[in-house]
Amino acid sequence: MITEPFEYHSPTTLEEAWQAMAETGADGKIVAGGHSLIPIMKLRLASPKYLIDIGRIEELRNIREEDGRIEIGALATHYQIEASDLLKRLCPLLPETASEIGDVQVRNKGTIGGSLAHADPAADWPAAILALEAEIEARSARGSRSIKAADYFLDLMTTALQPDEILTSIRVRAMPPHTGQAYLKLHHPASGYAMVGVAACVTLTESGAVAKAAVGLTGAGAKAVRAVAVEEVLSGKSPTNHKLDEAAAVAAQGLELNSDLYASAEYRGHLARVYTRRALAKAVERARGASSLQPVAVQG
Amino acid sequence: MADGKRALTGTVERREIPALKIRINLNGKWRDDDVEPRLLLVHYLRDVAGLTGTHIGCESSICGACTVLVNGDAVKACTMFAVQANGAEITTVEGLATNGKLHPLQQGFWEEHGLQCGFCTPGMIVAAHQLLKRNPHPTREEIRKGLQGNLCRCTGYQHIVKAVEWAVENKEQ
Amino acid sequence: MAIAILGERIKRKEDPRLIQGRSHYVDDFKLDGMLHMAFARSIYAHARIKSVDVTAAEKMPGVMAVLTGADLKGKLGLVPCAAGMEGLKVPDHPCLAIDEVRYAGEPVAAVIATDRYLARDAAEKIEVDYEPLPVVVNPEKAIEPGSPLVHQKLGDNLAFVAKLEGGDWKAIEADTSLKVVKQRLVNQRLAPASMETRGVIASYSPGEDMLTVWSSTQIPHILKTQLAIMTGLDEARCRVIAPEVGGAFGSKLNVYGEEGVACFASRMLGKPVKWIEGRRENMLATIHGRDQINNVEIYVQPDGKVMGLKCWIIADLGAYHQLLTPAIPTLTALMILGCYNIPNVFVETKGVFTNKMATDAYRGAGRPEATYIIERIMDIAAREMNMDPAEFRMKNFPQPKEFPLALPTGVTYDTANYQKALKKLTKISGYAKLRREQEKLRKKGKYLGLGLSTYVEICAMGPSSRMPAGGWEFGSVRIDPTGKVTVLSGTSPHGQGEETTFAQIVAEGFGIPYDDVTVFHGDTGMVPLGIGTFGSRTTAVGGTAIHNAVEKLKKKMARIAAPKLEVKPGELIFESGKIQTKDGAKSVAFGDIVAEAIFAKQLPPGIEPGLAEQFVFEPPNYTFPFGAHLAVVEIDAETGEVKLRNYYAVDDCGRVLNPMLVDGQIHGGLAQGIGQALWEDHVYDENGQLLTGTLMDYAMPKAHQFPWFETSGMETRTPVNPLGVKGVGEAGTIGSTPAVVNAVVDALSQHGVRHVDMPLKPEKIWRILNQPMSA
Amino acid sequence: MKIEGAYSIAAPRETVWQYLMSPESLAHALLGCEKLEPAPDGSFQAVLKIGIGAVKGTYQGRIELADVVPPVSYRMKVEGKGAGGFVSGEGTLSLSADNQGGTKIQYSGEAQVGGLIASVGQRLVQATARQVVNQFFQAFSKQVLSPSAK
Repeated sequence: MITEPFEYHSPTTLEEAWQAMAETGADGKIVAGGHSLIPIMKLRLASPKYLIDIGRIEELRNIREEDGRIEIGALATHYQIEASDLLKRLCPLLPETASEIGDVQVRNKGTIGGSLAHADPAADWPAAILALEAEIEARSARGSRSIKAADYFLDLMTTALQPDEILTSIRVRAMPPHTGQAYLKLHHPASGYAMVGVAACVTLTESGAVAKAAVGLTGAGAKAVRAVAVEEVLSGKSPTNHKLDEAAAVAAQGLELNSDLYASAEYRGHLARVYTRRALAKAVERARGASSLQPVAVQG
Repeated sequence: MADGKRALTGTVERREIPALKIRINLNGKWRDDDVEPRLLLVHYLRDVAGLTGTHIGCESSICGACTVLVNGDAVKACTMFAVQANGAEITTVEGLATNGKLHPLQQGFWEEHGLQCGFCTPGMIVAAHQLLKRNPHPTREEIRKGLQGNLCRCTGYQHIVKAVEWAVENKEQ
Repeated sequence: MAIAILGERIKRKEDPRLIQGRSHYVDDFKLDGMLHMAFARSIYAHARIKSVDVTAAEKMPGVMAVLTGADLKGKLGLVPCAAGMEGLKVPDHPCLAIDEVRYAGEPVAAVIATDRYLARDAAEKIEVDYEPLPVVVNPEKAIEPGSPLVHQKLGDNLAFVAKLEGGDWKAIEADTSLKVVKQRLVNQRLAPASMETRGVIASYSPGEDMLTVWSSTQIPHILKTQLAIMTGLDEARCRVIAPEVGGAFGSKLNVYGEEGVACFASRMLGKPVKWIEGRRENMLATIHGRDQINNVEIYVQPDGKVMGLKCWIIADLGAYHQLLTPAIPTLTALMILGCYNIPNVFVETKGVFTNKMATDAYRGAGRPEATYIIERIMDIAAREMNMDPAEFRMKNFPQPKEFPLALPTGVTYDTANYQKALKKLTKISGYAKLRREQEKLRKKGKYLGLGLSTYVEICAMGPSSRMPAGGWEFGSVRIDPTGKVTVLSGTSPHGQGEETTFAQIVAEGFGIPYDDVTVFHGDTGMVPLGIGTFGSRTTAVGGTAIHNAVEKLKKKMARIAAPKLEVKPGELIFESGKIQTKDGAKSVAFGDIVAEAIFAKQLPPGIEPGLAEQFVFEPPNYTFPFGAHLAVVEIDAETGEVKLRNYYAVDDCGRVLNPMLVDGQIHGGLAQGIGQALWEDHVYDENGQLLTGTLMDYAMPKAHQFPWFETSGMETRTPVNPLGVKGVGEAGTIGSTPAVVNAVVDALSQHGVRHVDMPLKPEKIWRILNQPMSA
Repeated sequence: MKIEGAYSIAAPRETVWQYLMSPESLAHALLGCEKLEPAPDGSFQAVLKIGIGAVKGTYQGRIELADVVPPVSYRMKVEGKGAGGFVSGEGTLSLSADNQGGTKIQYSGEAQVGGLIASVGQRLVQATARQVVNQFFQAFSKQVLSPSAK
């Protein structure tokens, strides 16, 4: 499998990248880690005439925190996130999600920005990004803008990014006190993609009721979605087993579910419910175990 | 509306693409080459640099036969262009032995019969190398997870796990 | 230095080059002026080729030639099929399709260019105009009247019908006390998916008129003969080299059209031509395994003794015959009785053409299907008889003293002790304790399943009278003037480790250090004769040839040594680098006799100088390794996910020459057999499009999916060869598939589940668990 | 692969039918349609650029209408091929009045995907088909309802 010929650009600043994008227009394509794009190029299902490799724009590689706001550069690799002590402390959902992506080699090279820009319907990040209510920073020569996770995923491999924009970073808030997070998925036995993946963030009140629940669902349909109905059932309620069941029951509500060789739409709907239930339960358990000073650590 | 400039076959007309200069530190030695941008790193290693120990198994970044270390990180060389590795330090299976002495992992694979046809072995050893760098004392479970990106059709993996354990126990040898 | 080498855990001779990446697989060779070949393949499962337009491809940079079926017609022979049986229909199988394509992935045109990228670019430019034709994918539908025909000329899609019958069916059918237990079983299509895909370099030198071919093959000698026939060259002008081969599992026990095209192109262009298969091509157009539908029924006495078995096999052969395609399902019939002394048998096998890639030998080749059939139906019957599956099996095993045992299928099992294997298994696994645990968990609503499988397989292929093209094997042993030994084998191992095992045989025989022995194989220019590596035959048949050549040499050396020591040759033994009397009182150094024989200064009269002997071993029978496996599974009732929790295996492959290598073979086999049960499935849609074209979709097992295999052995030697070796290459694959399925069905049995077809995907299990409980 | 569904447009059936029968209108609604021209045999020749995220391909094809019953229904046969393989399908489109005084377009058909796309993209094929159809109807209805129309 060999790609079609292309011209290669390797900007070291965003400005250079924008310029290359402007010059190449629709014939150009940005590549970061390459783990979404290069396989498709090798199949010749994508054959950009110009490849703009943003992998050398060092400023996009950092993970940093300021006043409880965490910024993850688009070029941060899945492994970088998986191994980040900062994130394990402040937003453990991200390392936990990262650890479920592909395999070690893929995590070493693949980037969060690349994955989100590609928006594969079975990718893991979208679930976490939605559950964390992250903001996606898109920058172009025109300026920068922040896109809410909920507004970002439009359709199958289609995002709110404009053709001249580069996804530069993802911003999330540090996990508030009494919060638990969890990401669970059923792996496709070959590709490792999520047949269904569920990210849950649950914040409890002092009395143990659900102050806020946020659930992101990937793999089920053409794009990742926020399971709003699930969240509504839980909001303000005590997360009893019964309540979690009730909430999970509506996980697949209103979704147009995918169906493929490995899982029918009906089964995916079922998985969405089961995994939502399990992710919620795990998040609640962690929230209960977490004190305000010491957010829960991710379990292996 | 029709854009007359486009080829209709879905493929781009072949154009003359200038070769690019790349400089790569391969197993400790710098080398300079002119490469076509689309040249995959694995083909660069095998066909240009003549290091055929790195193999091509699946071409879809699943099997890991092409695993090499790029700046110390295990990556699948079939899913990376050589130009992307410009300036990088690359270690292939050929670069693991030092002064003719096998790396403990290589020795472990030999001692514990961690290979049969040997085709997946270089990638498997490089992936195991990465694993032990990050986790010097992995459990069996962790070894298996650490090698999730490497397929072997011959061994059933058990002797590979033992090979990695051998390397852990005999690191200093 | 008196080391007993045979039976020892000895590190492999093959490994130093492999672990350092210094070995050479086909793609690692670079020849001067080498060209690269790429194929354009059919995107339809069945279509008429209206035209192939290669003009754009020919104009592409670097392109030296573009070939189509029309260019080869009459100039390059057809892809051969060696399997014959009465009434077998053998359709023409051109190397490149002519007029019609019959499966998705069939090669239509080849581009030869100066580099592999340019070859691919040009292949993409080949325009084929197809007229789609009706497709048949389902083999049961293919033999219904009115089905679309894969080969119009043949009149129907039935390639053959073979019947095998033994015993007295009238008595059985009249016996109303017998309980008839029936089941329909599907053995799904699999991809062999060796890690190295296929590959070939054909290099024709016009001056010498010599064709040298490097091919990733299991059968260099057969390939040489067939390529000579296909190209029309004298066989003496052809040499085939199987360099390092990165796994094969039967898929390279073949002669492929691409190999023929590479030879043709090299002859046409006078340059070496390399073709390396891509993984997608490998999934599409390298032979597939299994793919049978089996309707089985057994007749059981009230006491649990099974009196008869009937089975109707529909084998999906795909669109064309590859080398052994039609022969594979006949092995299923041959081994369908498994380890049970069932006196009456009837098997009807129908080989059916469909618009899919050919099936052929894949690890086990016909026997995994047989074992699956008998082990599933035995389990189902045990449940219906309210007997524990272990007890039910015991009831039907023949006694060890009954061996050699002639079965109504026409085969004679050499030696076995099935009872001992099963007892050992139940002991090491704590079977009784596991059953108690199962009971406890059931009460808590948890699903734990135990699955047994006791298998026997047919190995050491095999007597020439029963083989398509010879079942003997060649070995030669030469002692060089330095006293070191060079061994040549006609087998072609590719991971099994026979460079090591053969060296062990020779070192043990001569009583010399293992390091003094070097083994070569896989080069027809070096090894004069050979059949190849498949059917767990390499050590049992090929090793015996070497062993016997060693014995010939020892006789000769003893004749030279005896007069010196003033003893009779028969009194001498070879040990610790010496040729000596049994009590060690008189001895002469091995090297001294070597020098004597080779420099021939004072050889006794009548003895030829030199120490080189060869032996062609013709096995008198197959061998029949056996074993007992137990799988323990847990099922997540909510999602249907199956977790293989434990796996225990007791395997008896006859005498063990190197336990480490035997373990390795068992482990690998287990992984493949478990893979079939749980994950692997090579799926075509109803239009004949392959849906699992990459390893992103085809689920090859990974390291984290397995528990620790608890394996242990037994050694029941065979009298079929002097080594007592039976063969182990396929055992794990054969035993494990039914064990896992039996375990899952066992777990679900409380739900009234009788059978689930493979692979046991979570959705299937979930659906079953969500059906209302049957009574 | 079965493709079926329904789409409602707040416009009278005759209007919708008119648009559905107009090559220009269809070409506009088909995202990436670069050409849609009537051929002498009554069919249409089409060139369609399909782009789903990074995956882009150009398809050349043929669209044929049969059993045309104005303004009620027609059968449509589509064949297309491109670098990634081929797509072919056949289905029926039928129009009926919906409850809100608009028109309901019901479609139902079988599509076949072959070659590369089938063997590497099966997990995405259904979602892709759905997206192409949805995009078509969205664009189509926008066009029917746009003030400049008619």
